[in-house]
Amino acid sequence: MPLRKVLIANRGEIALRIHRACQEMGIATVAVHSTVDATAMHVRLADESVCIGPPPARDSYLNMAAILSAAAITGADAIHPGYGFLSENADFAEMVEAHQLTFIGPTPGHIRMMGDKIAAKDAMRRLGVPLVPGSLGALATFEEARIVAQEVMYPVLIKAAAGGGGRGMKVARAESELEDAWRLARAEAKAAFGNDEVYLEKYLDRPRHIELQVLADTHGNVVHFGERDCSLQRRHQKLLEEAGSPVLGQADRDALGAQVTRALRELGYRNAGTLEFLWQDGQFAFIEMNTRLQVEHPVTEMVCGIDLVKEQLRVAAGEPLGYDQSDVRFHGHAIECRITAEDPQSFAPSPGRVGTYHAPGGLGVRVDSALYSGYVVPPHYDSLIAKLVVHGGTRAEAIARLRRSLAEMVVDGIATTLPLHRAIVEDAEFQAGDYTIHWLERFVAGRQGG
Amino acid sequence: MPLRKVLIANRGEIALRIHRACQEMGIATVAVHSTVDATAMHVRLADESVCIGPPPARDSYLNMAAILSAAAITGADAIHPGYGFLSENADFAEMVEAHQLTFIGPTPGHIRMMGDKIAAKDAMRRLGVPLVPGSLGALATFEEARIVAQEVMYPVLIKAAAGGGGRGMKVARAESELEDAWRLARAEAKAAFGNDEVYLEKYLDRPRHIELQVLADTHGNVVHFGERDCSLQRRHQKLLEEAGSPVLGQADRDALGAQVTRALRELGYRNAGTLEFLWQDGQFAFIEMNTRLQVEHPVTEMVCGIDLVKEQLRVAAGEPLGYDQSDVRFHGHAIECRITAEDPQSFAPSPGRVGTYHAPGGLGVRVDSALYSGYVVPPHYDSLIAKLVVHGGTRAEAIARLRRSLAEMVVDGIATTLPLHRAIVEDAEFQAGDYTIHWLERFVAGRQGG
Amino acid sequence: MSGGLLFDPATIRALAEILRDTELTEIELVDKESRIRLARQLPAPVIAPAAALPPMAWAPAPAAPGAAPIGVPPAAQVPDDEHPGLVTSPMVGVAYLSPEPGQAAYVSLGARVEQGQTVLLIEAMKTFNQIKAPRAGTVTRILIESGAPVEYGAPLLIIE
Amino acid sequence: MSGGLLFDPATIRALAEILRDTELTEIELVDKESRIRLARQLPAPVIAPAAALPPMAWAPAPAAPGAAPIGVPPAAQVPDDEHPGLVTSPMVGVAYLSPEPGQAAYVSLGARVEQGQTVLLIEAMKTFNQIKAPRAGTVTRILIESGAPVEYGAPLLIIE
Repeated sequence: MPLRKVLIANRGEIALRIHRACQEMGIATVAVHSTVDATAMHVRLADESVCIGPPPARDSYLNMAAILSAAAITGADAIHPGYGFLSENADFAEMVEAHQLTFIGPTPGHIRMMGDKIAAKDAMRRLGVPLVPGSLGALATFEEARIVAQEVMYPVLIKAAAGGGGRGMKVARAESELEDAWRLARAEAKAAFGNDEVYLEKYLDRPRHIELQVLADTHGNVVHFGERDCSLQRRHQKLLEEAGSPVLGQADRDALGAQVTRALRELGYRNAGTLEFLWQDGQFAFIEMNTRLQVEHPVTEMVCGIDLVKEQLRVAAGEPLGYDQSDVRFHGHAIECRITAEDPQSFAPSPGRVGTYHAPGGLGVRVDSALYSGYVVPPHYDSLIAKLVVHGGTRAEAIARLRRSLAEMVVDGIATTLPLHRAIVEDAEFQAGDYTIHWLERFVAGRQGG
Repeated sequence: MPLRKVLIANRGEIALRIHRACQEMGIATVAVHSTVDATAMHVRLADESVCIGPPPARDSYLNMAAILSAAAITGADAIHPGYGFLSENADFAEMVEAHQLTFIGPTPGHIRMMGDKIAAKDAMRRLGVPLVPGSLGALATFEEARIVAQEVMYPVLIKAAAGGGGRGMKVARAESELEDAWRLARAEAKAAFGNDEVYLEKYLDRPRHIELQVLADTHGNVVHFGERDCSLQRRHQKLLEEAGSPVLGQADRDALGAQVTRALRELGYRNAGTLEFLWQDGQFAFIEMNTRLQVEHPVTEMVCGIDLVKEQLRVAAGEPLGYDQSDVRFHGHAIECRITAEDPQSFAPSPGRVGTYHAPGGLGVRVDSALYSGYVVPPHYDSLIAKLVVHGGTRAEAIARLRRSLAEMVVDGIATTLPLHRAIVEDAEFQAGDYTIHWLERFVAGRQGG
Repeated sequence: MSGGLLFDPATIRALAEILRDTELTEIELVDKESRIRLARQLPAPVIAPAAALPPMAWAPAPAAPGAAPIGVPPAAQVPDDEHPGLVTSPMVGVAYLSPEPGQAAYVSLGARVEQGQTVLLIEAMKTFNQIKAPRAGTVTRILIESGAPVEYGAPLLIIE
Repeated sequence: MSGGLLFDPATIRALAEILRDTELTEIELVDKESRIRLARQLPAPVIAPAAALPPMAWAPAPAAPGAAPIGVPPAAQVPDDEHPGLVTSPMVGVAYLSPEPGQAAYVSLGARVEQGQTVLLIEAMKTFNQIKAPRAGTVTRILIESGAPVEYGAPLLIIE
């Protein structure tokens, strides 16, 4: 049943991204927004808009009742949750379906399964996806932790079962450090999540973060669109992503992709999803699955020549994919820079009025941004203001294109991470693709010191 | 011998386009500019800039001595002429080479040959490229015209040998109209070009304008990058171009391409060039060859995934193409809209200060423009201010993407042709690809009437 | 004034015109006894219209059929928006003026209401939420029709 | 005071009106005995730093080594640029102060020149072009070095 009108339960660049896909497919859009976002780009361009609450996200973009009421009064037949906010809230997906609306995403059951890190790993282990060696689920006792640690060999990591964002996570480099790590991780887990269950896994000291984009229809077809290398992170926030990874070849991609698509077919997964892995010494280890569109999906679109959001909408309307894995081809290389309203040295948020906004142009350059000259970046939400995405025939060409487009881009009036990105593209290690998930922290520290 | 520093003998979006390609290849750029262009984008971004004269083009952008002096004092080793201005001036190309600089384009001899419409047709006829049936060169007498007209059948066209821009061009629909057409065409040709030589050819009453992009290296390799359909013209000015043509399939493309590349290989052509054809009832008829980069080259880049300007630079440096025709693949469909500073109804020029400039973004959208917020469009030059180029998997997707990007684009403060483009994309005949070179004139007249 | 140089409004305006037309920034005239000087700054702000208004030129999003207050950009709202006695919607939903179809409205124009008195209902998620008067006063405007969809912050009534 | 220039509120209001209507920023009237000056600042530009400068934030293009006057954005040029006695280059080329290397310069600082007198050479396309003094006067500044590349409009000398 084709979608006629989609409510976009998000804001900023991703709301605009989804609006563009809808508009190109002839689907009407409903923007929802807080009072402070009344003049935001996603509101200006949408076919209809509904103010759903005051600025704090919990009262607006996280307000399920308001969003469902907005869908009801505008007659929307589907809801796209974007990323963040309610996108991985199984209760919300359930409520959407209970109101006879289409939730553009996976089933509530799969969202719930992947939201529980231990359940997600259990499922992936069963389905034959490689994991970091470690405990099979939560550890009952310290003694159990000690035995598993000996098996997988030090260094090891103790992590909160309910965790995320690095909280409730401790490294033990030898058995002598294990008891402290165990105690601290549990205490932090209890404080942060109200749940002191922890598990243990081998600590990878120089991994890359590599994730695989998948898409499934409701007819049992699953394809993958290759990997993204998202190793450039600072405090678990991705800053720059590439497709493909500088360390993988087509054979690696095909092998991982075959394992993952087989697993998701067995799981009965639907719509878009991303499996995140740590990669070190040629080995992949599943860490979690995001049951939604990712911020960095454009790099995949650029190398595969597909529109992932349109695919989400088609699949949500019940259409079959209409192609199989052998039809998915990879061309060239793509890089995304996340430009945020933050100081490029201190990362202090820098909301406020944008003076001149000038997007770079020309061949192979894509900008996903809800900015405009004179726009006021509100202080209430995520600091992402623009994604600069470049595509080139080779990684070297993509980097050269990135350098010249970063030089053309202007965002006046507020501090942004543009200067940091300009420094990264000049770095020899980055240019060589020689980095791990720890690289960026050191790079930033070096700049702050220097 | 690799290029180190390229002087860009042009302005506006094409100067910026060339600068971007150079910068991505690590080649330094020299911008030349008139006094009124001192703050233009191509000047701001170039590595060096030289003011070469006052605003009138004849004293600056057409001032060969000033441009060559600028190359000398900056130590440039090559000159890219862009399009327009000196790009098809064989004397200039000769002077550039006489100064031991690389001219990024064909040989002066080929420029000169193709600049003479009759010589160009003679050459193409010899080389087996299809032409409009007509006289073999200039007509000596009216009687000769009468005989040729009977052979090719009415309607026929009498055209100035030295012509261009529609001047010295007259239609005779029957023999009774031939003498008037003969006399008027010669008189106009004499007045406009100081040369009353005319020739005759069959008049095609509902042709499309379809052109083929070619590229040749200096080692005898010639490839084509498919066709562009540029039928949407007003007073011989192209307004919107597509790649590929809605009326051609891959077999047509391959057949024409094979004829043309064989011909150019025989001719010993080098660098980029475009053969323009009229197409009607499945037949191509060569009309002229442009020995330079074209305004509309981006649509070709989008469907072929190549960077034509980088290819020009590589070939000019003596590199071989490194690929052959079978490596050139076509993906999806691309459309370019030329946004000019003109009233969308009257086409009166509208130079002046741009208020807000906001480029559309997102997947499949490319903007080539030297505009920025606050830029003053000077009255002295061509009115082209931006090229909006979209790419989609299919023509329908490209049109949908074009519609939504036209809706996002903002150029305040001056009149532009954006409203006209917005009207074109809504038109059912355009959407069906059902148009000839006369379509746009009628469409515009209909809007003016309505 | 001697020679008429000083203060002749027509002269000053004529000079100002010259100043503007010629894009000069200053004109100074001096004679034996008097001096007149005009100056202007070039029209500096790059994006002048952005000063007061958002710069984008898109048309306001059209409201959905039958959803009058939805989708109306704030700029187009009536000045009632800023009335001190304005009662706005605390939620998204459908507003009803009476407890059930066919029954009398909670309040009518000119009615006196007490603080805390129910003035209308908003249905959201199949729940009917009573909207109560935030203060005592007289209902001077009713800004919605019964059954109309309302967004957060939508103007409902004015109580003065 | 004669003519009531000072302090006549009506006059000042009239002047203020002119100031506003004509978009001037300053009017000054002076006669023997009195002075009246009105000024206003233009409404603060939205993008304050962009007011006086082009809005783009790129760094100025670096000049080529040995090509000092080339590539310098206009904003960075010396105020000599607007000097009424300025002689600028009519072409792109290389400027020479003397007819041949080792010979005396055509002119030196403080020299008196006649109108039409050759003051320097510019070599363009292997041709030496004589640059002549547009007026008689004294050479008060020489703004280039011999052998320096010059662009069109580049400041060469000041003759006062």
